[in-house]
Amino acid sequence: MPKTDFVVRIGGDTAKDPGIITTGEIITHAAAQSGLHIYTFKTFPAEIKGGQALFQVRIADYILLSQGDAVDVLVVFSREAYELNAPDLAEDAILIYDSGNFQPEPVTNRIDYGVPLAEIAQNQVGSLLSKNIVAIGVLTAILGIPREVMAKTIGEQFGARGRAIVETNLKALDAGIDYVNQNKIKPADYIFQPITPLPKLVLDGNEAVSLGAIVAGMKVFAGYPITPASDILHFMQRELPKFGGDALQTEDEISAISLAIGASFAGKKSMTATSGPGFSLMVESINLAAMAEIPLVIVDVQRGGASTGMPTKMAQGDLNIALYGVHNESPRIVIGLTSVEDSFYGIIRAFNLAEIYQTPVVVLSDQYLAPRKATINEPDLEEIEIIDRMIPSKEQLKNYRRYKITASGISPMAIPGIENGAYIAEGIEHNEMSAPAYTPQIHAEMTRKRFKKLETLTSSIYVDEFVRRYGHEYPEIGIIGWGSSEGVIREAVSKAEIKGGKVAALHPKLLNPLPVKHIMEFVRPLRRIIVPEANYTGQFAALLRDRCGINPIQLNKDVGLPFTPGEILAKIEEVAETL
Amino acid sequence: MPKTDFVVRIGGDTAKDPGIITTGEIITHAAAQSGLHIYTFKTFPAEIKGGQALFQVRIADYILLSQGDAVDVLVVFSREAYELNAPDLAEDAILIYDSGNFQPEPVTNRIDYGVPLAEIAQNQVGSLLSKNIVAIGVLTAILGIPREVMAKTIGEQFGARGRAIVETNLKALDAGIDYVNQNKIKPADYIFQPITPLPKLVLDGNEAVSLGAIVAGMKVFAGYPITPASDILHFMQRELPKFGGDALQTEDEISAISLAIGASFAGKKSMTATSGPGFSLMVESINLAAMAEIPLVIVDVQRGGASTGMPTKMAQGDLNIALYGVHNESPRIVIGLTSVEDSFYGIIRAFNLAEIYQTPVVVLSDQYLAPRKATINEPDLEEIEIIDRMIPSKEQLKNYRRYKITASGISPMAIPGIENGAYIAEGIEHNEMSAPAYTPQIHAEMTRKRFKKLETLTSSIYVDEFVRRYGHEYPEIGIIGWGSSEGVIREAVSKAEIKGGKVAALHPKLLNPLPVKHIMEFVRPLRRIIVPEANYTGQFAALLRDRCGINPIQLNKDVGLPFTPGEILAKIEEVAETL
Amino acid sequence: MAQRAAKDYRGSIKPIWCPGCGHYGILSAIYQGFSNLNLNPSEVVVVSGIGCSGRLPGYLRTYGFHGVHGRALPLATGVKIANPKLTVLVAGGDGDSYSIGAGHIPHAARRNADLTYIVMNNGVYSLTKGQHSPTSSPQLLSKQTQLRPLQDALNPIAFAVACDVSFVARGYSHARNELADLIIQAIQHKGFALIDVLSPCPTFNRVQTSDFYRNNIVPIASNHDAADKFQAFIWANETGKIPVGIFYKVRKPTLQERLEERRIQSGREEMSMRNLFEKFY
Amino acid sequence: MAQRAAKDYRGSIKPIWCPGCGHYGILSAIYQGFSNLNLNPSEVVVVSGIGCSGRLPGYLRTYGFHGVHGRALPLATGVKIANPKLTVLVAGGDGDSYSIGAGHIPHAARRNADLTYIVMNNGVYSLTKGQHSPTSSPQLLSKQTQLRPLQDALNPIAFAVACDVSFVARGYSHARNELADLIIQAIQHKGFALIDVLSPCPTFNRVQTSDFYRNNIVPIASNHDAADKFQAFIWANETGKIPVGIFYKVRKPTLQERLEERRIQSGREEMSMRNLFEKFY
Ligand SMILES: Cc1ncc(C[n+]2csc(CCOP(=O)(O)OP(=O)(O)O)c2C)c(N)n1
Ligand SMILES: Cc1ncc(C[n+]2csc(CCOP(=O)(O)OP(=O)(O)O)c2C)c(N)n1
Ligand code: SF4
Ligand code: SF4
Ligand SMILES: [Mg+2]
Ligand SMILES: [Mg+2]
Repeated sequence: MPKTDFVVRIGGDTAKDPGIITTGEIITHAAAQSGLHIYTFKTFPAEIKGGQALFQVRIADYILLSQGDAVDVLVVFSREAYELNAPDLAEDAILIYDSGNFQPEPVTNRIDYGVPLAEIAQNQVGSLLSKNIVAIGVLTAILGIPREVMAKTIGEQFGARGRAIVETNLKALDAGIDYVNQNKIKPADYIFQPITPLPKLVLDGNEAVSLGAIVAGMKVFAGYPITPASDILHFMQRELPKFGGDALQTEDEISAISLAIGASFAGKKSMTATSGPGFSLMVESINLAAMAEIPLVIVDVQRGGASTGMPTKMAQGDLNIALYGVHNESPRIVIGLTSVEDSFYGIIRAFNLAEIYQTPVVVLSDQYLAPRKATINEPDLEEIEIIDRMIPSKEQLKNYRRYKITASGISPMAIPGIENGAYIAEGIEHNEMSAPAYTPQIHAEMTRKRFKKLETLTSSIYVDEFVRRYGHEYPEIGIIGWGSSEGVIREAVSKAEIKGGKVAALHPKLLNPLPVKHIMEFVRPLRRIIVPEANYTGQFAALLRDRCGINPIQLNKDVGLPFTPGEILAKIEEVAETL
Repeated sequence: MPKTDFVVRIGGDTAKDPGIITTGEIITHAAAQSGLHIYTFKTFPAEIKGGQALFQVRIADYILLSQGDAVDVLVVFSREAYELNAPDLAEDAILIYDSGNFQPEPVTNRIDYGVPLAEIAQNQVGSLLSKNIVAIGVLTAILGIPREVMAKTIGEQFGARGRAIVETNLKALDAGIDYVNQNKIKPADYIFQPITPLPKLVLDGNEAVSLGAIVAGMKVFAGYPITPASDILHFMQRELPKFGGDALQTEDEISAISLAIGASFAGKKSMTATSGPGFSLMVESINLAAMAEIPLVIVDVQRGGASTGMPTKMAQGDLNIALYGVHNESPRIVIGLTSVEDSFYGIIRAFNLAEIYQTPVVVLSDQYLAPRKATINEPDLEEIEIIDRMIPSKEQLKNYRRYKITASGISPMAIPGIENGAYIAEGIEHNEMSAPAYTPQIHAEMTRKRFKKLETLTSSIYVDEFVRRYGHEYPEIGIIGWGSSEGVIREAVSKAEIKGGKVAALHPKLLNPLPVKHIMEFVRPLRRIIVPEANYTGQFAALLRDRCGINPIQLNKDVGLPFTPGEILAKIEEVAETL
Repeated sequence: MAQRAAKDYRGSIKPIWCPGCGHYGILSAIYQGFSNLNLNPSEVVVVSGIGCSGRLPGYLRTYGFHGVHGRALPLATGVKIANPKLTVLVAGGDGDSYSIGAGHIPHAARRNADLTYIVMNNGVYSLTKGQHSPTSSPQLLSKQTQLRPLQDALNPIAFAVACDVSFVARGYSHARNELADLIIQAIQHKGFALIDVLSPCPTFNRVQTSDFYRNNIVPIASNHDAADKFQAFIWANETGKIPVGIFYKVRKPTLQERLEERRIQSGREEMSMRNLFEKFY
Repeated sequence: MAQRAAKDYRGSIKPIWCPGCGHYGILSAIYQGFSNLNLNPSEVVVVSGIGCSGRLPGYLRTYGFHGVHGRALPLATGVKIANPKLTVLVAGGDGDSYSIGAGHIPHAARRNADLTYIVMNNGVYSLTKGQHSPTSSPQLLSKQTQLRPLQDALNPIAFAVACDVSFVARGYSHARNELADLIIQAIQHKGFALIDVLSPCPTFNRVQTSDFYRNNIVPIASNHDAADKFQAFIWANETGKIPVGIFYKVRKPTLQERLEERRIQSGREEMSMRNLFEKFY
């Protein structure tokens, strides 16, 4: 039976084989436009030019949860790329290689298609650079992709660069297709069958965050370039002005967050986005926002390694600083995004919480989630709830107290321009009238007021939205994950269930305040708890030990790459042995 | 029986009653020079001028562990100060007040001495400003302090400002003494009996840190002013050049820590000191030092409140950021200073660990410890171990690898100037030769190497030095504290023991890596564990839950003031009831 | 609306500055300037950092933001972007503005947001009790160390001119009317205006005192052409007497104008969320 | 020791810069300058921040420090303080130096540590793939947004002169010999030297290209008096052709000299720990 779920990967050196990423994107878009579901994964070299990169796309006719475990179709242009990627091949995989360049050792159970890609590009298309598109042609033929679909995608991809470029690339496409037909290469056992397309968006994580922020009503964005968060800045610079908003590249991250805080104080929903090094520079000002009670959203697209580390690699390493990167103590909400779709809805929730609780919300994405593309259904804007901060009523303005102590911890917030609302947003300890005050009593009351907001959130209706549970109804083994590994865990859990395992997963998307009640309910029947994290020490496991008093089995992977479903499954099976 | 342990406090408005702090210091020095032990406590207003301040000194003929619970002798110049401080008076306390200014309501069991302090100063001394010294005269007579002792101290205090000033103040002293004698005021029941003075130093916490750093061999200090850490900067500017070192005030905290890192890289032991807001700005660079493996000491003198908060108030609020204020993960040693004496020895240990493990060491002091004075025995310099970093041998330089992977995680560190040692200190992930490298394998190995250093420390002989245990041999209730509350806890424990309680205390001074083994041994026999902390959420309790799997009873005080022994004792007794 | 008096801008908190502090003069000049422009206090925001200077917003009846040390300028930029109708005044100390905050000045100049930045320059770190600041006199013995500055002083006017700040002036806190006048002009100026205000700190600065300033301050020559950058730079480097007045003034597009242009170029009108979604089909 | 050749400074790692990158020229000029001065590689430290530029130290056989973004200058100051015998070269990108790091320049100038700061100015953020930098041409369409800069460009030479950086020069990466000569003079200069080096980025900057520079660079007039700050400022603001050479050069006490003086004043000789303890008796 032909497979309807398979992984295609293109690997190579970005200097010697330019266009690796473009090639991958073209295939992705062709699939998405055919109504199929996609799940991409890329790695970049840290260098501007040169170094090994890969682009991989999993294609299927159902919703995909992970990048998959092994590669079904690999396209490589050089021996180096071949050697680097061969270990990831599935059994019965197809290898397409540039036979004009090297000859791999034959391997049983692998189907090798040597195609003189560069030669065809040079001689038949007249442009060596188009060897990628020749490879796409080969794939088109082998996978049975309708030529029109691919031709349309190529047209869109290169359209902006002029007719001549499009023509050349179509020629390359056809050269690849012809080669397969002429050489009677047998088509692959995979199905790329266009299905009736629903209106679907093809987005990567950063795009989903950006769209969500605009839907949430964000009007000011300030940021400083940093991999892998920069694309949010670029998106905002291009698109936000169209919605009457403003996006600025500032001189550094401290300026970026300060600007966002100032704008929010003055009444506009604001956001900044960065990665670890920039986040480090922001912690002082996040603390200010919490103390002065200013709504604010900070996106941290986590990357690998401490310090400058590994900018183009993946990690879930910033949970600690998101939770605890504050001198002394102030309330901060932390959300972990779990998928491309969740990036869209999660950022909207982040803005809503920032507005309701008038406090900073840190949103954790990562280098695995941010650049990968997935299809999502077009959001129904009518269905999305957008919440704005509470401003004081006429009555409240009569004797206005900005930092009034209330049962919920939330006090109505005046906006400059409102008559009789004038107050000082204050980072020094202060009384209800925002005057500096240090007496033991005032500090105690004000600290309680600020933290009360987190309690109010914990007991609110919003928490349920943030917890997802999957798998067996009466599990013995439970997995608690956070952030971008949701799909991978979910896939592993269903595989385990198919094999008869009593396994379930809980995925809290709210990391502070932690939904302790939900977690305690989930773990009650469990005999074993596994916590997979892409970091070295196990930051989430530590949080669970502290807050929930449970002692999970840690599964840590800290090599710059995401988990695969197989790795999680293997751990489940290993743990099941000990039951 | 006359008491040999009592607390004197002077309280007033720093604008209207200038010299509150000086007055306290004079009494403190007179006591110290008489060979007595002292323990001071001050609070400052946040304002430059004006606002209520107090200076308190506990005096005894044995070593003191805390500021005491209640005030035995109170000196006040105004009703406002009287009302603010009266609640803290002990039973049978002595109140000295300016009877020319106000008249307190009489209270049973309190001995009230009204003295027209301002009037005497104005009329007999000819200087209203000297009313404090008149009060000192009154105290001198009532407490039976030999006049020569006080006269000498006054001479030293004002000597720099000229003979005339000294004379005026001596006249004020005598006017106060005379008043007591003439009015036949009965002397207090306290003994201020000079004892044979050992060579003792009178230091505050910041001075102890500064002296310790110089003894440890620090040669470069860089800092930026911030309350309550600035005095370390001032000390270094004055004294460090005398030891061939250099101290600089930089443009900000980021520059300060960068400068210290650069200097340490180039071979000089270096340090910076700051408080919470400045520490926040430093976290990015602390991470760099850990990644590039540069020895570095960072002192954080904690203060109250989040954000700018309460600069002149006390808190133990920066444990979280000290432990977790890092994007991604890198090893960091954290030490909590516990007393003035420990500030001296603790900072030396910090330098030793920084040098051995080539990683940043964060040293936590606080606004309670930093400005308070205590007597310590003169350190025996011969006895103090000073450790320097490991530099590569000739042999190792033949094929030098700066980041060589070793069993301990420690690799010999070349210093610029050493032939054949040239390498790049690198904040990007790198291989043994310090070349940038991102492969999964190298990152995994290098992360393990860096964290290995903490394991090496945990199993080293150094850990024992960092753990102190007090109290009952077979306790039922145990207290685990950290930082500057050591003395207070210890005093409470001995009071509880006297009353027959089975109580003991453990005080780990090493907070990362946490001495888990010692803690587990300590808690094994316990029926209840109490963790007192001067913060709101209980940061140390959270650490213990995470690392040791214990769930202590939290005792949190977050009002800008330190614990008193009585508060700890009350909690012990409350908990004992539940046994 | 009737003309508002200076006292209508006075807040309810009594300043805790020391007697004789120059910062009082700046505060009064601000009251006076606001009154003269008859600004609605509800439409004014005063943003500050940390220092004795940082307390300024608390003493006004307008909106305010007392932020962290050194970041008043980017905070204020955010306020202005969010609501261009507000009058936004920024107050910094010499440490706050020229030491930890120095890196924000060139970029504030490059953006040219319509802000009035008042640097309350007392040549010393006062709130932290007497350390040297970038504008300390080479003669100033710091309170705690009795040492002279290790580093040369920064020339803030020359610095601002070189950064092309579009309005650069120096005032003196005890010359209240002249200062109020500068503040009015700075607020009326379209773009980023920086006024360095000499403000004696009698508590910690015994060199840059009011006595000293009384004898050394001179108005900038009346024929000085503030549009001429080179002349401005020469005046800024004057080493004899200390000139006060407007050194430099040019009209450049404000940040608001730049952002507005971007919005127009981007074709705001037709945009809907659906249009944007369609790009991702 | 025999004269060292340029290649004796070449490290073992092959640069990963793009073909045609201006940064290669800077690297060669450094090799050449070091060779000319016959510096011992073990006594040289090259400190950098993050950017394509930040990779520079890795390509030398000297000691180096590849720190975090924007902090090369204070890091290098620490190195120099710790060991004044070392030759310390600092390398930054235009983003690293003039954007996130801009606040350190005035203070480095005030300290005047004996450092040579080479700003590898390509008018763009290259490592992060093409955003505008403070020195981007107003014509530069950013790679990702196809927009022109929102903010005006900073003039780094005028900025440095106003900060009183004691040696201010501009070089061009493809004029290797002249650049090597500037580097030699900067190293020989006692104090803080800043060389802004125009370094084309063919990958992300299609405006400030080598073609553009070839036609627009002129040497600074040979009769220019580099001791004259006003002249320097005028040259710095030249808007026609782009002058290269030394704009400004003055001799001020170096940080080392200042610190040494403090040590002497403090009476280092007699000090022992016991003496210090006695102060606390
Ligand atoms: C990040 C940070 N670093 C240091 C401080 C401490 N601090 C408070 S005010 C101040 C400087 C005050 O000097 P200046 O800006 O000149 O204002 P002034 O008090 O003289 O008006 C400093 C260093 C702080 N609050 N935050
Ligand atoms: C704190 C921090 N913010 C942002 C970044 C991301 N980043 C790396 S290099 C760079 C700018 C590079 O531009 P430039 O300094 O001009 O150097 P070039 O690459 O052009 O040589 C940025 C913003 C970072 N590494 N650290
Ligand atoms: S210390 Fe100086 S600046 Fe601060 S309030 Fe007093 S006089 Fe003013
Ligand atoms: S991107 Fe530009 S600066 Fe970076 S290496 Fe390539 S050409 Fe050079
Ligand atoms: Mg000042
Ligand atoms: Mg650049």
